Amino acid sequence: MREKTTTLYLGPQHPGITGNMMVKLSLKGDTIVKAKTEVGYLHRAFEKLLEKRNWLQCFTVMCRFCVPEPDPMENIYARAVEEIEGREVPERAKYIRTMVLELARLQSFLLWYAGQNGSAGLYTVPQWSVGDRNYILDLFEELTGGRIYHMYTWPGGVRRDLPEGFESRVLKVMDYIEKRQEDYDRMMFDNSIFQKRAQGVGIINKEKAIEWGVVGAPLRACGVKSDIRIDEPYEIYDKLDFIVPTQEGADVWARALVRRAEFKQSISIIRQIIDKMPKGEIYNKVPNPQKWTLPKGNAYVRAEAVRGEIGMFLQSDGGNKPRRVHVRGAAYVHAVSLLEDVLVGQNVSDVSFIMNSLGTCPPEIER
Amino acid sequence: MGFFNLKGTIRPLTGLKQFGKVPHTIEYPNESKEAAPRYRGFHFNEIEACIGCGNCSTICMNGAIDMISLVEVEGKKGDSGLRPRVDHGRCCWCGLCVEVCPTGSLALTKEYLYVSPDANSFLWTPGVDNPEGKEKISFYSTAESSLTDMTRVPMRELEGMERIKSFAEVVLGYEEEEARKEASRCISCGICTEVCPDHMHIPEYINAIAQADDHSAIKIIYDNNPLPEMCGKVCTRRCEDVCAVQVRGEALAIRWLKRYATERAENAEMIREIVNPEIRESNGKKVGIVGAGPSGLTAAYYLALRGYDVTVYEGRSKGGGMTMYGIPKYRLPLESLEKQIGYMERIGVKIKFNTQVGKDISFEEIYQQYDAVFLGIGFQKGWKLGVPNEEAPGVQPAVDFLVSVNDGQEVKVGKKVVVIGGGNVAIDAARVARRYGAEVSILYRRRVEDMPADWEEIEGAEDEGIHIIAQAIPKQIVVDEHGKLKGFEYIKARMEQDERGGRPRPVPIEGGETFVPADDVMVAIGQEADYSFLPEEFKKNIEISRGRIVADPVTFQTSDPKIFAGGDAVNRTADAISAIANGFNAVKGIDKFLFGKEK
Amino acid sequence: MMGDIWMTLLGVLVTTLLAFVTGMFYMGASRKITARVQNRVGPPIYQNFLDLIKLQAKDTAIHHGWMQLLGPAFLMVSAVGSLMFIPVLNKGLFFENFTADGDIIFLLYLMVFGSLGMALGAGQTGNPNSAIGVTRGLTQMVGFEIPWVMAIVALILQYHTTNIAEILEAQHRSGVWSMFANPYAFIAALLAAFGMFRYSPFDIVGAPAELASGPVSENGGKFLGTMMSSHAVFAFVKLVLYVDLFMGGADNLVELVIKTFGLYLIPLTYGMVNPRYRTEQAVRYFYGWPTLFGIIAILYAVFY
Amino acid sequence: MNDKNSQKIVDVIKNFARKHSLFVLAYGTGCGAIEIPATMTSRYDAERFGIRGAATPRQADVLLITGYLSTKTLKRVIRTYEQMQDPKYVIGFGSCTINGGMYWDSYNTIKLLDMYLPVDIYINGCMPRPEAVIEGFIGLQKLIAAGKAEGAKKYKENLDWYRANQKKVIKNWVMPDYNW
Amino acid sequence: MELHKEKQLLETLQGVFQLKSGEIKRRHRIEVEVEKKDVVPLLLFVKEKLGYKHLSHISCVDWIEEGRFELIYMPWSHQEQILIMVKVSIPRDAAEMENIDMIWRQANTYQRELREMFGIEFPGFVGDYDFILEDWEDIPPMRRDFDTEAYVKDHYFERPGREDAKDVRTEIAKRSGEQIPDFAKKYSR
Repeated sequence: MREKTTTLYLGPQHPGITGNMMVKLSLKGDTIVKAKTEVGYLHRAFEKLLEKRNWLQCFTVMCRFCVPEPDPMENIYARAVEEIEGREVPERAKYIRTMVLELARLQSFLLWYAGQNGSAGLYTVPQWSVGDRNYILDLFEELTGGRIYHMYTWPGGVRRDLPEGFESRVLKVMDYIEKRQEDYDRMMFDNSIFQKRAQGVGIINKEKAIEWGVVGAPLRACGVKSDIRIDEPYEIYDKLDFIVPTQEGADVWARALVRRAEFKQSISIIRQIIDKMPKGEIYNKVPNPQKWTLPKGNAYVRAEAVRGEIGMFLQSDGGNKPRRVHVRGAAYVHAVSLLEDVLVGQNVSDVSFIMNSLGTCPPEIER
Repeated sequence: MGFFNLKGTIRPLTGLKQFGKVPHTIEYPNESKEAAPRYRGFHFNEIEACIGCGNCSTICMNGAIDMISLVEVEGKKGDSGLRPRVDHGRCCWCGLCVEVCPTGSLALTKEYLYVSPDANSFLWTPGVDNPEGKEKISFYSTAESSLTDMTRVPMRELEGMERIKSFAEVVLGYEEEEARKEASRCISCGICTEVCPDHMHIPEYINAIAQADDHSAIKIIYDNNPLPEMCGKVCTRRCEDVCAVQVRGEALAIRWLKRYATERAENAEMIREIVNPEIRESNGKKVGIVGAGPSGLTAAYYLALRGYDVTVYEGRSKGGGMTMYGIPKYRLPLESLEKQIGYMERIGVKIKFNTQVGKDISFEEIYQQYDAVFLGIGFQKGWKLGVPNEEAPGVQPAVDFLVSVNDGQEVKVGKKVVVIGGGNVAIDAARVARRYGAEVSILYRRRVEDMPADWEEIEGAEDEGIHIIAQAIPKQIVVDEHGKLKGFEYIKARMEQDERGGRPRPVPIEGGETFVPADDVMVAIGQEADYSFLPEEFKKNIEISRGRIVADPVTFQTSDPKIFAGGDAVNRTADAISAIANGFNAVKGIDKFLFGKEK
Repeated sequence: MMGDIWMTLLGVLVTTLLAFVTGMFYMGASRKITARVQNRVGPPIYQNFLDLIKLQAKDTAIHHGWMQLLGPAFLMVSAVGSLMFIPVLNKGLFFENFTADGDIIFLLYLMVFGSLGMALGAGQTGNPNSAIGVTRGLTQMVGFEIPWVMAIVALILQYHTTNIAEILEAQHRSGVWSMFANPYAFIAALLAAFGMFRYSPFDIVGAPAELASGPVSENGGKFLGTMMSSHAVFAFVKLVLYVDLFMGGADNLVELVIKTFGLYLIPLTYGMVNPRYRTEQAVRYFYGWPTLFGIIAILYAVFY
Repeated sequence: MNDKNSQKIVDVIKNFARKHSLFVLAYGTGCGAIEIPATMTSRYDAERFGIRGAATPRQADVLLITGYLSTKTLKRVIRTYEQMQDPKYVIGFGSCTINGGMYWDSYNTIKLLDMYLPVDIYINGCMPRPEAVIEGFIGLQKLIAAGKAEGAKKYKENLDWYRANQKKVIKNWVMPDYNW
Repeated sequence: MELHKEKQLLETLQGVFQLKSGEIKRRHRIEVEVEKKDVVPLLLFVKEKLGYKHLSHISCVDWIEEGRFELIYMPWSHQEQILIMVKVSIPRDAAEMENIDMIWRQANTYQRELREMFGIEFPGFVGDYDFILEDWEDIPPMRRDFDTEAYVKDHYFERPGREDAKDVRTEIAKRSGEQIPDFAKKYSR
């Protein structure tokens, strides 16, 4: 074999890259011998901007941290503020929040279906799943007034109550999506070619996963039962009945199976929530936003997104603006140093495939 | 996997059955799905309902909203005349501007399409440039959902029946917690400052209170009002009528917040320490002031700060003028006035009490002695009712009654008292009389809601068991054969719309004469000034029209250039804060008069 | 004599035009069908013509050398050239062209020639995506050529001729299409055809998710336009070749369209529901079942 | 035919084809990129208009700037834009391209896209819905049909001005010259 | 029962290290503050001895008024389900902190960011200097003394056409002739 390596720049303008980042690959034939990630193309300096916004204004920025799944970010910000201030949230608001989170998970799963299959060259599933995702976005639009950026969960509760008959429409969409899952299964999970592509690719074994701080589905795919929703229950997750699926394969296939199972769990969770939804207040109103101050203190709040654990460190200095907001995205760990490590020895065809299975989301890395 | 994965090969092919399904594509633009009923699209602003408070502009973290003047909109009291214009190159459609809009005029619509090759065309004024948006409003705020807090922190008061036992202050004032909470409702628009005759820096001192910086608040308050504690208790607070929050909710308790701030300074010395005003070096000019009422004291205070040598002449034994003698002590306790007057004396204002001009010292003397004279004489003489038997014993102007009570003189109040009039003086007199154990009725020509008195006062009076007889036109005072007061006779009236568009007029109902027995009748239908102290030549020099001194509205100079005037005797609104404003502005006028320019 | 040349030229022109138009409509139809399977409306069936006009109307202000310019031309020449040697209709007048000399082995070379020219052109652009794409393309070609050649060898053995027209003739004589006469050869060739048409799962060559668009990465505008039209012609060439070799050709245009389009649908629909193989997986696939069928086909031809 | 407002018949045909065949470069430069999949897939299906993705700049006609551009991306976007072949169009997508949007005070994003690249059409919204995106494309189609989408020409003519603006934010300018 | 595990952990830590402060914030959260020299031993101790294998986050707060950076390390235990917030203060000028990427590999990324955004050096740490920013010449942007608005004014353009914007407060003050004293202005919105 030749000793010379080819250098391939994957990105930032590249259809296979999720979002806007770059991976510089050194190849020997089709095999990657060295990978170097370069991020920062989406750096908007949010954390700097947040130091200039007051507590309420900040909440509108939160959803922009990670575009594919904006709601968990809103949620952790709201919870961090509530934790520092000691603000109570009405019970109904908690239920609605959880429902929003799970709906967000669902639409994010559908996006993941698209990414995972698109990067494998199966273009029919993305067309279906992104199309179906619109039904969930329609629900969001009805509930929050926005398709992508909901800006709905804010400190103290949620912004507006459920519209008339919303629950039944949610259930209808759930039924539809559950049915569609069969179609995805046909194409993806039952597909021998997909199985061949996914099995044995991008392996992160258990020891390494824990050592490198892997979170979310990649961690569960190597047999570790870890889910923030169970480990550190927030909102009303402790009142819901759901399981945390795990797999042993530790490869892309195992991650896909875990996500598939989680997808089903999310549908069941939403049904449970609608079943149990109490009546009552939805909002413990915050004071006039111009003059709203929080006591000095800090909070670190986490949530489980589709990509894995996300966290927010919030420091208040007693004023009406945050001293520091620091977001920890799942992709922050997955898509920088871990990706560099995982890609070595893989086939160049699988780069985008592996990136998708790790839940790469550049806006979350750079913020 | 095995040797050959049949299922894995065949199963995917079954997905092809989708071919037979009708595509779920929305064929926009041929067909379009309407945006959700709650969609956050472009803004719409109801221009007439908007008051231009600019709260939307403040909350917008993108700096997308500018307040601009429009041709269509003219500024007036309670309306800044500015309207929001949205830079859609900044907007992120979060809708916070809608959530904080105090009037609810700003909303978002279902419209979301705007495509243009011109980057400069994304700047437009909602409501003006998209009048059709009104039908498409989707995201709006209600008084409940609004982030502007619509409910006032309630003020603690004595119980109605508890109050009439003594002259203890009825209103108890905010605790710190309450004040911070109330202050934090303020949206800092500043619309209120325009209607305040004195243009106090209301948003700034409320902000200081909200930020737990009471001392700064006091400092800001004393910038143009030296009698804030008095104002904090009895001001007519026209500011609250135009408060942006009041459009959909309860106005901010601006008066109570001022009261809270000023009460943080417990005595005159503390005020001095907190305010710590800059007193300029003496400029050698002397100013004499007639009357230690609000306008006189204000002029004196600011003149003193500007380095004048100021002397105030007051005929009575205490300072404060009508606020001292006209307002009952349960509303404005003696201490709070004395505290403020004490503070002024510390600053260097000389007040000569018990020195009635025209009696103890002649006006000419003052005129000669000083470089400028300020008249703050006020309205002290009550108007006569103009009905038969007004000279009967037991019939007296309510003002005189209040003055004697406040002066500590012994007063005798009969069992049944009738007060005639609907202003604050009438209510005050009635409530004082009630504290003397009398059964009190108030007679008023128009309806209760037309009464010029503060609604809180009216409610307070009713709480205390005072009977208000509305739509009663006075007919006569009834005396017995000895000339002793028996009671009062009035005619019931109905309200009739005024053809010329004025407020409804009372028209007597035929045969509606009614008699109320009374031991005392107090008349509170207005006051007038007493110019008897002025020598004849000054009376000629100073133009007096309809009982009021004519003074320049800016400098408060009278037709005699050396004489300035302010207070009730000059302005028509006749309240303390206007008097303070007159005094404050007269200082500038005097400055200009003596030095040619404002210093 | 002059008349013959004019006649021949006319024949070439008409055949090419037919191939081009049919090929383009097939591609348009494929987009429409794919769209329907994907639950959407899809572009109009003539969309590819618009694309082509647009591409030809685009500036091509930069190129990386003569080889890049020649690449698409090679492809076009190879496509049209192959077409000339394939009988489009069984008893066509215009469309006979050079079919009398239609040697199948020569055709095999001619068809590869285009891809090689493309490869050289792509190699010169200096874009690593193109280079890798070309490598993959060639590797994959080596993969599917094996069963393909085996199937053809089986046919040659069975009918004892290398001339396409004669193979056609033989089928007519026997009255049995070779896809029934030697089904193994047909299956082997069909499986190889998946690779030849470069639909999923064998579209790794230009996989956008990995290689931008592979060999054509640096080619825009007229290059892309030319390539698109040659692909259209080429698709038609391959389809007609299959029909001729295995399905007894076509007697008229309607039959031709039915047969070719039916054949075209097979890789298309299979591609719609499957992800792509990695290069080595693709090669392994071709060396598996298709080659096995190829061997069986040869054995069948020899011993039958 | 000398009338400047009327197009030659060839141009009409060319523009008709251009208008109905827009290859969009797949470059998600900002958060607006999340609505592109939705626009391109089954529910809204932009392919009805002949809009489809192109993998490389050489093949693309339309550069979508989906929202904010960090200076680091701007450099790549300029390079990408210059690699595209005439005629090429730029669509500014969302508020951020117009006047900075919600990143108006961020030190790392540019505010006015038209100072750096010639923008043919802007779509308003944060982010624009698929309908709005399609509306934007329709707007672009109208411009093309009228022969007014001449951003690329503008860029060539005012290259110095654009370069000066670009170099103001991109400190380390190592890029080949734009010569076509 | 409620906070039993948290209490136990805090006691263990107090027994081994000299904590400047230690507090149970809530369930799953304890916060300790240590001297700079104790950070690495403590992190090693919790990771190796107590099983806090997962580093959830490293954050930094700039307390510019006090002239210090506060670094917060947050390891989490999958078994105990407790997250320890380990706070440490380092001086703001010539800020330097021990490298911990041999304890947790992902700390590498965090440290690259801290170096770039706050200018905190980690001696002995290997990693590219450019992480998110490119050719940055100003002071590290996340420091609080970096004024982003001024930077924006210097480097970027603003669309003209908005100069006629008025401030409601000053407009009203102008109309009524009110003069807002300087000391009150800081309380204007």
